Amino acid sequence: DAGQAAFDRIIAADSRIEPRDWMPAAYRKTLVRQISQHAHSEIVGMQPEANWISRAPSLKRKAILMAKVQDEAGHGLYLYSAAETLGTPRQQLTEDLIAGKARYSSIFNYPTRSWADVGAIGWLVDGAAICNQVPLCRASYGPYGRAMVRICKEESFHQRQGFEILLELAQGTPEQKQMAQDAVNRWYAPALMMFGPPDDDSPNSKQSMAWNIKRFSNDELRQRFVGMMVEQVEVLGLTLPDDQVRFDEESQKWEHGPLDWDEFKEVLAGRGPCNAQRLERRREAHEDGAWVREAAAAYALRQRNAQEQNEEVA
Amino acid sequence: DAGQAAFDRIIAADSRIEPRDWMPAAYRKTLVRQISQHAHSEIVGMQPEANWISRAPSLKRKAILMAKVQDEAGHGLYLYSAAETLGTPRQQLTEDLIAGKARYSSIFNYPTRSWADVGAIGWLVDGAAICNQVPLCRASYGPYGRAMVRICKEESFHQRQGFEILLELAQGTPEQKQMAQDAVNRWYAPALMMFGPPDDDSPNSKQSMAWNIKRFSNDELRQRFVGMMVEQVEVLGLTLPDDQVRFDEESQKWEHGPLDWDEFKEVLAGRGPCNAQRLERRREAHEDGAWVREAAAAYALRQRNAQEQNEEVA
Amino acid sequence: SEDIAEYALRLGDDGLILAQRLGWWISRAPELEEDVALGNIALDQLGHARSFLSYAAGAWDKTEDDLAYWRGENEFRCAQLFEQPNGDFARTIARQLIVSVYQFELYRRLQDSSDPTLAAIAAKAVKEVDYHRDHASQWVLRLALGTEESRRRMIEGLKLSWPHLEELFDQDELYARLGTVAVPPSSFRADFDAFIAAVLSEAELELPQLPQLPRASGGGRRGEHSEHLGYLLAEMQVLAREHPGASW
Amino acid sequence: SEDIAEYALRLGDDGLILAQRLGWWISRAPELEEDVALGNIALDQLGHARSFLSYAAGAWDKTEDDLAYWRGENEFRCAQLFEQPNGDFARTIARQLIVSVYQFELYRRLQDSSDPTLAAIAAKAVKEVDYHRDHASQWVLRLALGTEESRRRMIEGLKLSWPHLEELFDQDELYARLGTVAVPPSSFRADFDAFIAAVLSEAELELPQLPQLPRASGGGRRGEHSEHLGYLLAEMQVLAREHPGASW
Repeated sequence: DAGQAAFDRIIAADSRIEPRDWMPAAYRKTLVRQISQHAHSEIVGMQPEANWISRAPSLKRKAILMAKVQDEAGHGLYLYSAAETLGTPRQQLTEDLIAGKARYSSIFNYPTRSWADVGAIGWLVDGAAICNQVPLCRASYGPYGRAMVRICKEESFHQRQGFEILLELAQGTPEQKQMAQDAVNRWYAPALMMFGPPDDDSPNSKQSMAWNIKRFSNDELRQRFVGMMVEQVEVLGLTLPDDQVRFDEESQKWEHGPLDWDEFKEVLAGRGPCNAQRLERRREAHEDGAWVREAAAAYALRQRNAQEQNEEVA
Repeated sequence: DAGQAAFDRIIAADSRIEPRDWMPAAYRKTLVRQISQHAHSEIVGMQPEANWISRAPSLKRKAILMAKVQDEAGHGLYLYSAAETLGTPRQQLTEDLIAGKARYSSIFNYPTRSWADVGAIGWLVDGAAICNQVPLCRASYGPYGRAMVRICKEESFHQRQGFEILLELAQGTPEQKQMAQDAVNRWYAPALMMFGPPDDDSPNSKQSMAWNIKRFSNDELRQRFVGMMVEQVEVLGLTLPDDQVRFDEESQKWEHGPLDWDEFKEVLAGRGPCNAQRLERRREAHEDGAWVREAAAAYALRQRNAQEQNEEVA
Repeated sequence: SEDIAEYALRLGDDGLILAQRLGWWISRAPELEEDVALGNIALDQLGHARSFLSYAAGAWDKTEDDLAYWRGENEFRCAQLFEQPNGDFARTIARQLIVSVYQFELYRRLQDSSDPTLAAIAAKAVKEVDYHRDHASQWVLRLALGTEESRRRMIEGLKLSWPHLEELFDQDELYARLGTVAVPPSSFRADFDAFIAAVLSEAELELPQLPQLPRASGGGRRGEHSEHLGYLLAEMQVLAREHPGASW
Repeated sequence: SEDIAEYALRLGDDGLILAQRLGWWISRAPELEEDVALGNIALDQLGHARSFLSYAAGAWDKTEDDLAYWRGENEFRCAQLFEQPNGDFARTIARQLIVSVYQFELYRRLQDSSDPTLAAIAAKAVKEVDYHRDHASQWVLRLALGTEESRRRMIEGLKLSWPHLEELFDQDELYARLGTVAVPPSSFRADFDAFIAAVLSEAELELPQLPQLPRASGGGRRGEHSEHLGYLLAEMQVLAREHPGASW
């Protein structure tokens, strides 16, 4: 029909779908799932880093970390707004999250055991996020693409800050250097797995690529990321916990050692070290805040009624 | 009448009134007030010391402190039981306390600012309590006197432990010694005021003495206490913050400098540094525990019903 | 001078300890917008604190981090209100109301300090604190006039904060020594009271007629703190102190 | 030997960290009787910890306090269940149920250890832990069968504790090296399961069919802890570390 044809034309022209445009139900569903997962990841992802706000070892680092975690709340807000343009209200998405029905990036189910983890998250996790997200700035759905543009700008800032934290540690005392290396050891593999399962085990990727939501395959992005990290880890004076990293001259691609996809699936299925804790904290914040949101709503209604009465009188 | 006559005989013989004996309403009321204030003091008094359980600087001290604060809960239990023999249930007394209607020893409205305060409370506050309480072991009301016997035994243990804490600090590093002296400086005057207002400003004392509840006047006990402290502070190698302490040869009594009874009244009236905090914490524990007490009551009822049914069947 | 450093230390510690308290809310606020808003306020307070502490540190040839991480509890100079626990959202808002009205009136006048550094810090801070004051006032209205429960909690929050108000206006001999460098709190007590009264009146709340703590107890400026500060510092300083001499 | 010390360290840290958690309840329990009861349990656990840690400390020429106050987070060897937050009373009781059944079965067997010191500590501890187990079981019944709310909370408490259960039964190569000195947890898994099942059944509760954490995460015995332990240690160690070399 006409809607589908228009949609197809826009996709073929690599142009943008906007909220009022007709779109296939599956396209809408895919986007809601992807955008809300992304939003949830920002929100849950605040926790492992917020864990070090109160203990940040210098006031400068404390300020940078506070700003970063706060930025993530902001990213969550943009993304929930983008999801709302597709007809799914934030409240529903939030309730799915705290009911354990929605997914978020599995990497946030690992604990931040030391201050260096804040650096490793910035460098590796935000680094991987950027690799994933830069192509999403050109996603065919307008509000999503535009949200990604804002987010990516801030993320690259965050990655740089993470790198600086690690650099300072790597050049510090032996304990600090050990702390940094240990954090890199723990976050490297989970970061690589952030790109999702290998291409031959990623059934939805093809459709997303056809719709111009996804632009590169999981493995392509992962390889690109490994290459970047290899360069940067040298500057840090640290090592990646992977002795099979190498540039393959033939394919002109970076290769890496095997990843533990069983662990990935375990964590995804709720059996990671912090899954229960992360959800509990989100649930607690939501439930403890219910009376505040109710008060704000009641007050807004009261103000609206007062205004209407004033207008009637006038 | 006969009841009054019997009561008077018992008092005159310095013998004991028991729960089933007739007693004047005013005697009963005075006792309930005094015993419950004492019970509340044990309960509220747990807080300033509990403040250091988690941070006690050695495991031995942690164990001793835990045991001490726990003993205070036990003292509260004995005393509430004694009050209950006079017909006032614990629940009512607790509700009066958290509603801010009941009094407790004013000294627990001062903060414990350092570890040395745990020592100072043991030495000075428990020391003053013992001076007050030893004569109460002979109080005319049986259950009260017997509760005091148990309590005094434990209190003198506690005082000794407090003394040991201060001694260790006074013989420690300069910072530790300073910490100890500072704590003694802050707790000395409030401890002296624990004996209550000067005799010429203590209207109820006379009646209590006639009833053989009170055995010595406030000033008598205070003077005796000062004398003890003078001896002990020397052993500690610390000083009392009172340059007017002296033994008066003429009266054969210890004298001390003036006390700030305005501050005493302020704190008693709820305007001490921690009054609000102490009551809030008690209220919180009570309210947060309501569902637990309800569950225990419901379960007990269920068990009783089940037992009765069993008996009927049998 | 040492006196100016002492004054900067007080203002800096107020901001630092408040930032440490407010930072807790980030990732725990009642709605995402408040994660952002409270995060902003915390960041502003931390920013002011860093300026004041760096200035103070200069007088003793130290750094802001020396002061933040290596002082003991009795060397901190914040008023006790700033170290009070967050409690629920209403208690945090009650604290924010008092604090931000106080800081606004203080910084507004400190812009005219005869000390150019203090004047410059205040000129920047006052704009931010103006927003904090608005944020707190708006929430007091919402909570006081929202639902029955929110009103009850707002009143409770005010009750718990009020006893710490009077200490903010303690005026010791430092002010006389500092003359036009500092802003004696008595100079803005009337404006403070008026603003608070206006907010509470719009919120249909009584001015909490609570007993104030006696002066004797409000010793934050002399290093005498409530039982809460020690825990806060233990957490804030733990990592820095585990690695003496390290840089981050 | 170092292996025995390592084993004693594990048991000692379990007790120490649990005592630190339970100590919080003293002055905050739902009724006075529980201030006393939880205080008793905390004291018992602290007592066991001191025995185990003193024994371990001997191997490195240290004291119990050296171990308690001067180790970093990754040198602690408690299983992660012990460091989990108290939460509400039901969550504390859920943790107590698992912990005390576990410790009872363990200490019961450890009485026969070929190491006489461990055997003696266990012989004393097992009697006390028997009471802890009874205390927890009774409360599970009361809460599960009490009111609707207490039942809901009891179930929630079990849910939050259950994911940390499996780690208690991790059996690494240390056990093989220690032989008859130690009690491999597999040796009492069946008795543990049976006791828990009996309590839950009497409480009319399902055995929480919750996903267990993968082994990879339960690394307390290797010094890999949950995010909670750092805060606990910061508080526990703060005063001792502020005064290096002092005695108390």
